[in-house]
Amino acid sequence: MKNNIDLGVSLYGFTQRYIEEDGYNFREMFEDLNKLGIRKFELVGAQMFQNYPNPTDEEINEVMELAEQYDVEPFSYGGYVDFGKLPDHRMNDDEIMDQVTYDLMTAHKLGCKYIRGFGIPNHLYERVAQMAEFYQVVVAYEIHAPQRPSDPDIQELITIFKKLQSPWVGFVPDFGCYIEKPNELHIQRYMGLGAKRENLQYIIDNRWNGFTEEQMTQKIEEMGGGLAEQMAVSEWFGFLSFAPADIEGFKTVLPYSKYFHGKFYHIGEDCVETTIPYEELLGLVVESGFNGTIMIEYEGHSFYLNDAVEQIGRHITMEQRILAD
Amino acid sequence: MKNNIDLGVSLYGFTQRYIEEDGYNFREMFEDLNKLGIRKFELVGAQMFQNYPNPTDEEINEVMELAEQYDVEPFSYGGYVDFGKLPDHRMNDDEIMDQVTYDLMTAHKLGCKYIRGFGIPNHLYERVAQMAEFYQVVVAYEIHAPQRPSDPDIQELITIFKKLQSPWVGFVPDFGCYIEKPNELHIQRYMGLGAKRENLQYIIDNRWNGFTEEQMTQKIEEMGGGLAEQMAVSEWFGFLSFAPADIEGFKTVLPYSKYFHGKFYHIGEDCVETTIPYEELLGLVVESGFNGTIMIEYEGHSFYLNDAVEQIGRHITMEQRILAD
Amino acid sequence: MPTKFSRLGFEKRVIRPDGFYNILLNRKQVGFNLDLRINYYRGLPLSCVQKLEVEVDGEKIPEHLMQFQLREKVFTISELPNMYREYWGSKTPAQLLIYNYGLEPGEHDVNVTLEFKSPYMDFGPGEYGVIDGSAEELLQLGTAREL
Amino acid sequence: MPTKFSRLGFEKRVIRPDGFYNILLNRKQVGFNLDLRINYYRGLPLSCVQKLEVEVDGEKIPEHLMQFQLREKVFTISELPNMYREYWGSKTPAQLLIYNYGLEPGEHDVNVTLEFKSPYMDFGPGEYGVIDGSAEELLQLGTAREL
Ligand SMILES: [Mn+2]
Ligand SMILES: [Mn+2]
Repeated sequence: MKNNIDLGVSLYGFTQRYIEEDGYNFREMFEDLNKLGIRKFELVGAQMFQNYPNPTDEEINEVMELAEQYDVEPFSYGGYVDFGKLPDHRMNDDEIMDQVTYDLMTAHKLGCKYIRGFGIPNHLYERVAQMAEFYQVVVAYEIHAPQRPSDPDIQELITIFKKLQSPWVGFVPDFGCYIEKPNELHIQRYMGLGAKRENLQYIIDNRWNGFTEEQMTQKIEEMGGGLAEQMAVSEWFGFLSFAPADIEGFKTVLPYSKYFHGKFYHIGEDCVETTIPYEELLGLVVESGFNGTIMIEYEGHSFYLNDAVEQIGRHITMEQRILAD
Repeated sequence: MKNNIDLGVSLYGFTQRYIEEDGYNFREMFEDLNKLGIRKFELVGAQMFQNYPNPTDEEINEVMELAEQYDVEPFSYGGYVDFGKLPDHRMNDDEIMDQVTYDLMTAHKLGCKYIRGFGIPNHLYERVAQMAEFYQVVVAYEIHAPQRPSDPDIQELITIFKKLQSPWVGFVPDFGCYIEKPNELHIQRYMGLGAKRENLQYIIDNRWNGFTEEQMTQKIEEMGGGLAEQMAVSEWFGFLSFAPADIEGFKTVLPYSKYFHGKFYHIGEDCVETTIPYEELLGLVVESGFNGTIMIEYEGHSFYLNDAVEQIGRHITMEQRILAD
Repeated sequence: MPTKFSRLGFEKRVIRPDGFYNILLNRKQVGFNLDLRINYYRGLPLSCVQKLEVEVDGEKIPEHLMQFQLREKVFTISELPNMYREYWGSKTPAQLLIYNYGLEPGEHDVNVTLEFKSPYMDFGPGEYGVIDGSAEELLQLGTAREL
Repeated sequence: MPTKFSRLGFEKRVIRPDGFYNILLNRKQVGFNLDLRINYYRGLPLSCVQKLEVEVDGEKIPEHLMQFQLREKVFTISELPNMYREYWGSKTPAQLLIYNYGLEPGEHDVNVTLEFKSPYMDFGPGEYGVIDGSAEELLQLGTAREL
């Protein structure tokens, strides 16, 4: 590649086997990283530590020893703030800071340079920056669908980052924000549940033609759609939303982007991504002068096809082709 | 001995070294049991397990392995119901039953045949009896100073035990209920704090001559007593109370007594106990046909003299002499 | 808006024959054990458990007969909502101990209702996403084990 | 009536020089550590901690700079009253992590106010015995350690 961008893989992509198979653990995931020729990985604490947010020394040591054995490297730590876990109230600022500190402690023990932040309100990033500096781990706010970088709260965070001038906070943009149309597998899933392709195509074509979710639900009913089409409307107006990519917004977050989540759901044998404009997005990343890592985040486990290694392999081929141009 | 009564030692008697010295643990306590020629011991879970009420397997295994190595036997488990530990309310019946079950689980794992019960209300003994039968461990209510066996709630419990006819519940009378006068070491402690011996003697002689605590405090002030005498009144009317032994009450609990706590505070070189009528009490125990164990419970660690092995040794000599007669 | 209720496709993990057996104490049958796993992509603070009910062959187990064991700690069902510092990991089976004197040998219809709140999906004050981790299986009772 | 406040004679255990040192993160000094032990004959549920304050050389440490670590779990001071299923064992030191950029080398006057309720000594509804586990020592700051 002509640039200083490399690829990592989030272990989150191995969710299906990790959850379904008792015997598929860190060793097996690291073997899969070796197969893929990937060294850097992200680990989601809430998923893979059995004692979150304070994993035991035994858990940490297991990861470290196996990582050394398989020559792979904990690069980023997927953090959470489980702000709703208390029995009687939503976490207050001090309680949230405490959760952030736990993740910093763990990232520090793992040798991760980055945390994927989640659930940290904007006004706490000043306190976060200080704690992050103590631990020498960058806390990066994940911009995740259905958010878009042009959203006011993201723009507000840019202002905060400008003011703070701290190298210890920033963004991790997730490419899932730029899905422009549903994946064919999603369409087939709704068809499997009884939806008609022409109805689904109608929803897709008219998603951004001024319909509210309620109006579209009604329209599709009039067209003879049933429960399967209603589900499609609900998901495509919700957490599986798609839209023309917010490219201008993407440009504004690039100066504060610490690494990227190379999210994808499915890629064909031809290794061409058809739903997210990777060529354009990666072009802008290179243009911005970014030196760092795209952390590939496969989310197709939601189709239960048990094809993570194959899919991630195809995606790597695609990214390498784009970045080599 | 002419009877089927043997002696055990509660590890609680080793409290001072256990708490003060990092290196004094189960191994060292079992060595001390060996020195004393004692096999059976009681273990207070809240004191000696670092994860109470659910000790880890590691903690249980450590006790079991060392017990085998030193040829000593976990005989009884000192339980608690920490009914005040919840942030917002006193434990209800179900919560108390749960605590009792934890102690039963632990006693079962240790191979203890008895639990010293504490904090279990009378009306729960029917449920306790069922759970105790499941675990095949007897739960024995400890009759402890300042209670006396003639107290109405103890007499009520006798009625309940009569009705239940269960071999899985009963009493463990603590001989500390029968202290008839303060120990000389207590007297000296107050003198060390500035009390006059004649004032202390006045309190002792008149403890049961109709004075309330308030009246005695006033009287002793009139006699020129200060803070040290006030402390003596407070303690002697409270948890270091003494009184003519409730021998008639003691007889009523004997048929339901599963084992005994051979409580003592201090014994001289002559191995004669001067504050508790051991001869009379043990005579009644033998007379009742009791076959079982007196669990010696040294409490003199409250004087911080670090003399547990010597003191327990003297007490053993005394009990053996009485029981041999 | 995303739907407030979600249900993932790992329901075969929730209850399994290898975690279903009578429990003995000193060789006497006192109840049965049912291992429970989470049907989700990550683990959850134990306080997220909002509902946990078990029916065997159509008969509901009374709550006071159940103990919930996670690693080496044992809980009542009703105290689970307070246990926000205990973590039910994605690969960690919890044990449900049910003191009902045990079950007959053979096959049983085991129906577990298990609902969690998602601790990070909020839908307004005090309202969180709900994960349906329920499962129903015909399970063969395994060999009894000492507790 | 027994006195409601009690204090045992093991106060020399509460704070010790071997548990008093600056903490480093990547060789930068971020705070100091103070080990704490219980002055009591038994351990206590962590929820029994009613008051925990630290003064060093007469200056009080703000609560939000402190983390309380027991074995592998870390707590805020204010959440301790909820932690009734965490046990502070009689022999288990807890670590107080204090993010104040550390202390000067040498001797310091360390004053810990530590009060517990006794979970089994009741003096009426909601009123429990209080154990005073406070301690004050002149302690020599040990060698700094990586956290
Ligand atoms: Mn992502
Ligand atoms: Mn006793």
